[in-house]
Amino acid sequence: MNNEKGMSEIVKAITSLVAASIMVFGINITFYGHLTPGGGFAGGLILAFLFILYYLAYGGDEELAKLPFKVNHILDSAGAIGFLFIGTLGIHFGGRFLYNFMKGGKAFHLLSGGIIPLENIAICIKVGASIFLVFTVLAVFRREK
Amino acid sequence: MNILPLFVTIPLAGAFVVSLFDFIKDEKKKNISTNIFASLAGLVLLVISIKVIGSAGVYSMGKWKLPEGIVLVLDPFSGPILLITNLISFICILFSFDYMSGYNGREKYYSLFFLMVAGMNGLVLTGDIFNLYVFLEIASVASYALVGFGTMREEIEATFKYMVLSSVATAFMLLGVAFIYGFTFNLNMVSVAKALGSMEAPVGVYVALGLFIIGFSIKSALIPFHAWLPDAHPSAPAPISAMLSSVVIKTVGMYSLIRICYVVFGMNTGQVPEVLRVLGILSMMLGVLLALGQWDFKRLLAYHSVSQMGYIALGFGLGTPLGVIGGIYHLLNHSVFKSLLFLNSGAVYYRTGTRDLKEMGGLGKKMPVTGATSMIASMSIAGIPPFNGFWSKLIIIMACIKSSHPWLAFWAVLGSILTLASFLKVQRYGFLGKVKDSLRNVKEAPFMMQVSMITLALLCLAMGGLMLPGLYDLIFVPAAGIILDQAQYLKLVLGN
Amino acid sequence: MIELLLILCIVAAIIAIESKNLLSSIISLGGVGFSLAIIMLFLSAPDVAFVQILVEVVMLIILIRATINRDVTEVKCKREFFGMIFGMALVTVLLGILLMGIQTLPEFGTALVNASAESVPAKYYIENGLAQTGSANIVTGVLLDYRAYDTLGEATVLFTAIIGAIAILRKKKTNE
Amino acid sequence: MNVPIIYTLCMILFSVGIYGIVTKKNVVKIILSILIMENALNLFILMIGYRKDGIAPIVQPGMDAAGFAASSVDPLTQAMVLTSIVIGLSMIALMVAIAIRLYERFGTFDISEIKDLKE
Repeated sequence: MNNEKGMSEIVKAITSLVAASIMVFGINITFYGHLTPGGGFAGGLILAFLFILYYLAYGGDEELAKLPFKVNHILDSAGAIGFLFIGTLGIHFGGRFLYNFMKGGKAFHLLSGGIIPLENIAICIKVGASIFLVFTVLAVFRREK
Repeated sequence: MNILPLFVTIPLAGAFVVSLFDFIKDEKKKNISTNIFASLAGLVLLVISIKVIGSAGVYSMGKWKLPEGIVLVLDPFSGPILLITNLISFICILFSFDYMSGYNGREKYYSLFFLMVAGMNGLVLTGDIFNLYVFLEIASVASYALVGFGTMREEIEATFKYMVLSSVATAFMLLGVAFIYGFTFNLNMVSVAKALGSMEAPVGVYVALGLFIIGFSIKSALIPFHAWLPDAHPSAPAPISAMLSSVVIKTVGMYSLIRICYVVFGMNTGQVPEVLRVLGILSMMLGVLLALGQWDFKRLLAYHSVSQMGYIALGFGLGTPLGVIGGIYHLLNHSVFKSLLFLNSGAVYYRTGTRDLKEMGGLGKKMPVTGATSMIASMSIAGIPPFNGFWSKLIIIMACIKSSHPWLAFWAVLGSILTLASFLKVQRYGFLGKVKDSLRNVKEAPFMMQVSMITLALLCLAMGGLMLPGLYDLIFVPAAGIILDQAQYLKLVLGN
Repeated sequence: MIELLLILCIVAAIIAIESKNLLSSIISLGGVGFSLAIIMLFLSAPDVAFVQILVEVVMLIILIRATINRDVTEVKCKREFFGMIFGMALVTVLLGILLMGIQTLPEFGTALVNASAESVPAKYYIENGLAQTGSANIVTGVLLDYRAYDTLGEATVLFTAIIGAIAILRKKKTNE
Repeated sequence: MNVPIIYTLCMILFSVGIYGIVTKKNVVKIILSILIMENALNLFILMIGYRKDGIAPIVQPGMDAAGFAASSVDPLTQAMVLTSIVIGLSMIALMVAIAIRLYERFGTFDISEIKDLKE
């Protein structure tokens, strides 16, 4: 067995080239989910794919196993709590759970959706962390065996 | 009615926060802090569910009115179920303090536990059939993970079986929702009920009804759809077995079945009650017969759950006010005594490490509290006065006779006698008789376990009091009214 | 066109179920998922098609990672004759009932044609969605405003499954 | 009697999934069958909300509101399908976790060899 982990040099090079654009794409999909197809869920999945891509290209089974999934775990919970918190803010501002209290703004602009972009961001964080967490858990489990 | 969303948000927030306790490195500190956190959240839930009992109301999510928004509906039928769910879950949290010391990952356990509670509260309160599916899925997914929480061979096998059958059930249910949407283009229960009432029902509506009945029968483990229950319920940790058997199969299965078939479809006479009666009698008799041959304490209890679900289905299947009252009453009673029995089995397992009745004996002397409470629960489930099981069975049998089904009454009495026989066996081999040599050093269960068992035993006695006219009129009569009269439900939700 | 793609789906699904090699089963399942995504595009549902493709990729990666490197990728079990007959009979009955049901559904492609906004929420959404929620993508408007409670539930299901998976695969076992 | 061919094909896909769940003995095959079943269901829900020559329910700048309302497909079914796709993904993630544990405990994916629990 050679010492090189992961896939070939070409894959690694391309990964680092496309990484930035994948990230931008994911964030764009999330932020403009209320204007174009997409949304928090799709954006979160794309961001998770970015990390999975790194992980597959560089073959980080061992690194992943060492990586405490602290950050992911916190993000996972934080996204969910964020969504809940936005919903609870609706009680404060409008008297109803999940009330869209930031309505207004020009149509077809980023801020037109009130709480919708905020909820999208919360979901994006939650989903991205969740999906990557699954891979981490599977990797840790394989390593332990 | 502004506290209605709290029933979902408190357990959800509890679940999200408690999963972060993972980062407390010291195992002991983690256990204590999660215990305190979980019991506080459970207590708050219990308090707010006591507060809403007897009231009724509607809460519209995000200020959207019907039919475009989602509403939460608290009616006389969902109130008692909500109370019993949160009560049993609080007691099971108390029981978990010591019982879960055999497992690690306590914060995940509590997180899943609260998610399960959130799912059940959500599905009991919701007024929307697709939302009911979503919350049913939360409760189910949490229960799959909890059944397999021990990750040993048996548990994993049981949870896989449970998961496959259960996902077929939810798929059937979603297909039913799709059919309903295809006919009415509405999802909330009131509009669906109105739309179905105004059209001449095409075949597809009956297909949807059949899909719902099959799906919920799998969830509530009525024979012949019971295959997963005798594996899944004994394999889980004891507090989870108690939750699954006493609350989950009722809210996820029976409550949703009655809610959809009786209230939404308005089919409370005719074929649907007949199907329920047949399923009820089958589960009642076959369940208890299968239970008689069991020597595994928890497995025996699991078969009795099937049998008692038969009683509940029979009560609802009669379709008369008295029968429905019997069904609800037995549902509440069964929640109490079956969770007590499962907690007893957990206490025995915690101290002796066995679930096999043949290896027990004389435990009543060594563990007086467990012995006494299990005696009370056994008499309750067998229907011996003055315990609560007697009254609800009496109502069901009376309802059978009054609606001129004497044969059904006969089967119900016979089932009750067989139940008694089976629990005499449990008492004879488990708690009475001589103390076995291997059990000489057994001690009484820890304090918190005793507290939870004694509370439930007292409830077994107290719930006979629901027969008193004041409480009876307050709780059961309006509930039966809502179930049997669709117009009352529509009036409650729509206002006038 | 949709019919052809659906037939392709069914063929791929049958291959996925009957194939002897687990890896090729999973790949054919990918075929099902991706043709479904194309059908969804034909049904004017770009949001759903987008998510479907992404989810399909996740599922393929998860499933392949779960099965590959385990020593069996070949399914060796013999087919049980009675099991197959029983399965066929059950499925035929079920299919018959479902076909009876779908014949009474409104004809394909006629949704919302004669609907009024008072009684059909979907019509209400497309008429008032932009003005009331400020979201040009009505699907997002429905998901995150009109029916945000559903979405909260959906996010919770995902959270539950992840916590469950971590719990099932956690390090130390029980002390027993 | 007109047979709605598209719905029929969709139901056949659903039945293929059910057939796999009932007859297959391999854990992974069962998971795949559940996935097929869920996919068919999602497609069925989406089809119910389709309108012939309908446009996607996304308002573009400069689009006339009445024309949009007259030609858009049902957004509610799409929202439902998005929810149910995510739920399906979560189920599969948990199922795969359970399947891996199952493999570790029993050393096989064949459920006819996994019979610890007595009948």
